[in-house]
Amino acid sequence: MIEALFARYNYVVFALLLGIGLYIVIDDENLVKKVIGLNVFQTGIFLFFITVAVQDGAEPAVTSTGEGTFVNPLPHVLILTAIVVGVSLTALALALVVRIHEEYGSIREDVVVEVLERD
Amino acid sequence: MDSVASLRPLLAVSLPAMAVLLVLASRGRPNLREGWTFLAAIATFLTVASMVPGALSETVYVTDLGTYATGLEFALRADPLGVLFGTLAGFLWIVTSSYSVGYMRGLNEHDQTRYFAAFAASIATAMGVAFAANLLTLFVFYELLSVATYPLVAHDESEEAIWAGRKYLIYTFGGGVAILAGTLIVLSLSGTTAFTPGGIAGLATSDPTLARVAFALLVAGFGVKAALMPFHSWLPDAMVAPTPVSALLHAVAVVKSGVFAIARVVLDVFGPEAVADLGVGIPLAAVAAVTLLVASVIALRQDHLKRRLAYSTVSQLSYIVLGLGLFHEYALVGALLHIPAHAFMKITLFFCAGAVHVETHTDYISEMGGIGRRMPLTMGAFTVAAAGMAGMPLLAGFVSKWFLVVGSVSIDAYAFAAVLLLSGILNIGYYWPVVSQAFFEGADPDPKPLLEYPAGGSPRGGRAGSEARAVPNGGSPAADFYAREDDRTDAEEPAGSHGAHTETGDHGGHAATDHAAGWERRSPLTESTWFMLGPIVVAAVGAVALGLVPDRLVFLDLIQLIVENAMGVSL
Amino acid sequence: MIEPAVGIELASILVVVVPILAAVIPIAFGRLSEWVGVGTALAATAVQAVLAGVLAWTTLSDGEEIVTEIGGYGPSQGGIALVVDGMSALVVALIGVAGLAVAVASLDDRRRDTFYSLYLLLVAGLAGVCVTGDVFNLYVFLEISGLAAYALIASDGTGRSALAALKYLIMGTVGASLYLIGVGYAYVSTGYLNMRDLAPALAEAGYTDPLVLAAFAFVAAGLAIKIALFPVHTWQPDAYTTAPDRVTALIAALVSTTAAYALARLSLTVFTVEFFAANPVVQQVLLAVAATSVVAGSLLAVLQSRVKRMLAYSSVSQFGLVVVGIALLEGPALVGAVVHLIGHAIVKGGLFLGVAAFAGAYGVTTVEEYDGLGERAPYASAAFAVLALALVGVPPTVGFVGKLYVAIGAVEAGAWPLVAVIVASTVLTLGYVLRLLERIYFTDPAPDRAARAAADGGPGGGSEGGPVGLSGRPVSRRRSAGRAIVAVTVAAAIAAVVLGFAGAGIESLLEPTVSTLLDN
Amino acid sequence: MITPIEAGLLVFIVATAVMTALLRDVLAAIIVFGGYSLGMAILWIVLQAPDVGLTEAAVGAGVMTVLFLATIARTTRLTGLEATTVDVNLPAAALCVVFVLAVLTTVPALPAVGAGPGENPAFGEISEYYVEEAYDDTHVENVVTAVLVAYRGFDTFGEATVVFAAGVGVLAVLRRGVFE
Repeated sequence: MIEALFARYNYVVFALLLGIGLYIVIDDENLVKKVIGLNVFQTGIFLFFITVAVQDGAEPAVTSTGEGTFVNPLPHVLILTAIVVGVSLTALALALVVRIHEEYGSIREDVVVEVLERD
Repeated sequence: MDSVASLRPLLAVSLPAMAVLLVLASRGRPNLREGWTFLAAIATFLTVASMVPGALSETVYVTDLGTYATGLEFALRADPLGVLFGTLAGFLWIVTSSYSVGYMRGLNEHDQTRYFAAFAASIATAMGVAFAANLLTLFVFYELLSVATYPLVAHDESEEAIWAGRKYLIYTFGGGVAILAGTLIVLSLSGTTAFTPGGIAGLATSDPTLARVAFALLVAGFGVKAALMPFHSWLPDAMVAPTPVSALLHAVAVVKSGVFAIARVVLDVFGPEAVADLGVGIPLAAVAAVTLLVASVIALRQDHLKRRLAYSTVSQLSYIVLGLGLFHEYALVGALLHIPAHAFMKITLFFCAGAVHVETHTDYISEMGGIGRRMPLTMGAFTVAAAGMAGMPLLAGFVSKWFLVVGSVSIDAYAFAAVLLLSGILNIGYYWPVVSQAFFEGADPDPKPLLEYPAGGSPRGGRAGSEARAVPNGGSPAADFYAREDDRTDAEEPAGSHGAHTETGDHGGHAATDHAAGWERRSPLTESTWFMLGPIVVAAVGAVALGLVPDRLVFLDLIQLIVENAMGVSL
Repeated sequence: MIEPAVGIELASILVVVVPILAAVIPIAFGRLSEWVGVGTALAATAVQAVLAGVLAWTTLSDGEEIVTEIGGYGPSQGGIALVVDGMSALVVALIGVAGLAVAVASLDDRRRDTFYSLYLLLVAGLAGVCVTGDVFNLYVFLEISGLAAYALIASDGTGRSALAALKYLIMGTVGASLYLIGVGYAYVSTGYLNMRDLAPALAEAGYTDPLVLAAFAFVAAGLAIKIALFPVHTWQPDAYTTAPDRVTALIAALVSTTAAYALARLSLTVFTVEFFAANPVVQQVLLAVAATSVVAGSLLAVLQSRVKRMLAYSSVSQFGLVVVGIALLEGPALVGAVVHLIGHAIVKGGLFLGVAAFAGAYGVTTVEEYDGLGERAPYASAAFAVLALALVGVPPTVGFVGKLYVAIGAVEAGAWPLVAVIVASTVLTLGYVLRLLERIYFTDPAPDRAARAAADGGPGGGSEGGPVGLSGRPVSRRRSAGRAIVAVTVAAAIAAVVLGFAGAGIESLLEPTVSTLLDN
Repeated sequence: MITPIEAGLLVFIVATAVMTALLRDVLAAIIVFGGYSLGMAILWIVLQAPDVGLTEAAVGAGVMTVLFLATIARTTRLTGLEATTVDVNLPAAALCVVFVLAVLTTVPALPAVGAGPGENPAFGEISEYYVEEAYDDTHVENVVTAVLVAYRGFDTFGEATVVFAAGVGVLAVLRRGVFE
């Protein structure tokens, strides 16, 4: 078991990053931190995909002939898209945070909820 | 049995449905609005009546409306049982329409448009229940009937009425849940839910446990509307509805649709034989017998006349269910005959109760001392119908009960025969006080303790609240209009109770002052508006006719045909 | 495949691309006229609705799938294919029609240009989810629709809506990310992303393979968040409640619907019935979660005092029913799920429009404030009542048909506890719907009950909504709901009833699709 | 087998992620998170994904950090860095640990890191097709670019739409018109 995990070290880190990201999202009262946590969670997924593409002794797939050993290009393409999606989400999330701050004067969820309940 | 494609069953459903739209469209013009109601009622009755000869000659009119889902057709079918129920509801709708006009205008009720629209919708769905060709179609109309009658139950908009409506919907929709589940089991057992005289082939030979579960679910579901105990308690509460609603729907259409559906389940889904073989008929009859007795005993204790009638309904409906549970042709004839018999009698009783309410704002039996003097015709009709209920010979109730007793004796179910006889005595027990109050007691301001009262007499003071809800509004343009409308009766009327509530705005302690002076004596011709008296007379005559010449009325012929088809015997 | 691409294949691309390109117009030219935004939204949703109608007509009439290879690269060449079958065609048609309907209903509610762009991006993203045949492409469209939805919810600029949108964004992103992990697991165990290629490859990898199981678990968990099943529904009530009223109608009608469609698509086309046959526990867990949603959603709905919140929790319950229909893996149940998906969208969309109409005209938002609306707004109230009854599942409305089919499927599967939950959901729903109906029809708005009796009571007076009927009431209540929104609400009510008779028709239309989905 | 540089990067990444989680001060967390993203970018390059690495550096470490800092600048007073940590919420942490353990149970079934075709199904016919035919089909040597713009061009169109949607969304949320 341990050995199997050791040969798959990147995936172990993937699992850890998911856990850390999730923890920030669930627990942190700071809305900006929550968004950071979301990003940690997503980069964990990126690590999964990029690791899938890895091949021992391979090089980036830049070729005109197809000769040679290459990493799998497809996951790279997917993650390029996913990174852009991630930053887009972050931008919108932060805009929402700014909006919430304008309204309630805080970026901490507990404070905002308190303000809301006072209304 | 020949099946003939015909639009007539559909017409019977859609005429009242169209009336809903017309009534809504002519809101604000009451005479036109009521005109539509009458027109639709008469047209509906004629449509249904036109199918009677066919039904008697074994012709079944079918309207096929397509498939609802695999194995579930959406179809209407006018077989003898459906025609029986449809004719009854159609005829009594005409009578009740007239009564409604008298009652609603007499009380100057609010939201009359909604009332008449919902009433027509209820009839439309009741017709659908009558002519549904299979369990699913029946379920569809059964649910719609619940929805359509809900506004009528909650009509008063008081806290009490809203609660009654809530209770009513939750009870009937809960029943609907059981019906749907039962229907699905029937579908999965036999692949169809189409009604077949003598039972759906394949259901009798299927897994008996599941079949029993399906029967129990269906009967329990329909039993809610049929007010079988322990699902009855919505019905007395629903008496908060205007009296015509109680009369037609809670005596004829709604509760009867429950009973009628149980009849469908017994006769056309499982078949009487399968019901007997599965061993579910006797438990059903036993539940009915318990309901019958317990409801009668509770009725004894009700002082509110409509509530007493409601418990009487609970009890009388169980006669029908009891007969359906017994595997004997006479029991079935008795059960089915009790559908029209009870309908005519109970509608008379409710009409009378409503007339008393409109004229005198009296709802409680203990306050009705000597009211026979004020409303001789009404209370006379009440007496006749009550006697019929108790099963006096020559009246409607006698014939059906006679068949039921003979049926139960024939299968050696003496216990049920005994229950039937005992209930007759209880009937006398709870109707006699009304009659005796009306004709043999004075308007004693301190009424004697009645038979059913807890020791100490009537808590009279607490009743004042009952008048509060009947606050008509005098002096409004509406009331003036009303007065003109009715001046053929009102013109001769001395300044009495009726005039008071149309022409003056002061109604506080209205009934109490009348009581104190004693009821004035009125002739049958002037005791109320003929919008109400007419229906009372017609219904009472019907109740008598059913007892005197049952063979001459179409009902008995239809019922014999139904039973012959279901049992495979000739009567 | 290039040659006939001018034909029907083009429609499945355009149904996504047209609204996306149109979304640029309000941003670019919004300054020119105040009509640009509205006009573009109407035109683009109309075009989308027509295209979707063509797609639905074609697939449903001949039972064939429409496969479109984008850029001429087929799946075997690593390209992305769009696949439209009967189920996706119906959902796309729903998106088109609902998008148009809500746009019409919003005519009197002029908004910023960005609003109309986001509106179009939302319907485009949802349509993309439906037509794509590639699991990663589905993720991209899921995120497009998600982004548009988050922004639309916060588009009226209140703090509450921003907070709810952020909460939705975070949970929605976690959901989409979980879905992406599932895609990763499916990819690493097969090497494919195309749905039609994945199905046999997953079978080859072995349905009990831990990677395949993990793939399904992540996909299902991610989509469950997007659908808002109990207990991961927590984003949904806040989002629905705080969003602008008409946005709520659109989102309630379409967003969870499309996610549920995606779950059906992934479960049946990618993982297939055999996967569930090999892992009965997976099916049982799915059914258990869905059944819990049905009950929990209704119970939570009963407790709410704000109408929008009540209806939001109701969606949790109704989508439980849809997922039950999907997870039963029975023909009738799947038909029921699709019918309920569409029926619920119409009903819930209509109800939220009704809520919007009432809120706009009378400022009422809580159950208590709905007193006497039946008289103040007779048409909107009647439509609202019909839709509410359809939600309960009163026959012969569409709500009943969906429920009936799901129940028949449950009977055929012999899943009696589920049959009980499904049929009992009627009474559960009645629990909260009845509160509304009582308020609307049987409670007086003002204490002056006597005045109203005079107005509507006896002969001569009676006229609900007439000039006499309104007398004695504060003038401010004379305001009435916008004509467009009431018309759309009434249309939804009519559709809910008419579709109620279409059960068998829909079943036979879907028959080829359903048998393909359940047999492969 | 794992190289020291890879191992070092992974340790760095996990460490910065944990620090991000624990730091109470948002500014500090953002700065650490920027380091985390940079570490990621380097890791992508080490893992032979230069396209992803460059994008991550520009977008993840660059744009993202700027966005975070801009947000902070608009919402919180900057009072200097603090190194205090948040209190760990044990139930939430336990939930996350359970989640991690659940994910870890699937890890042994994954192909080992660096496993090539045959052992790693991801190297299937599709990836083979890309590598072999991309140049002939598209005349682009970088297969990643070829896939991005040609084979999976629809994804890229979607990606552009995502950015557009986010931009419009930000404008809508901040209640700005386009030309205001």
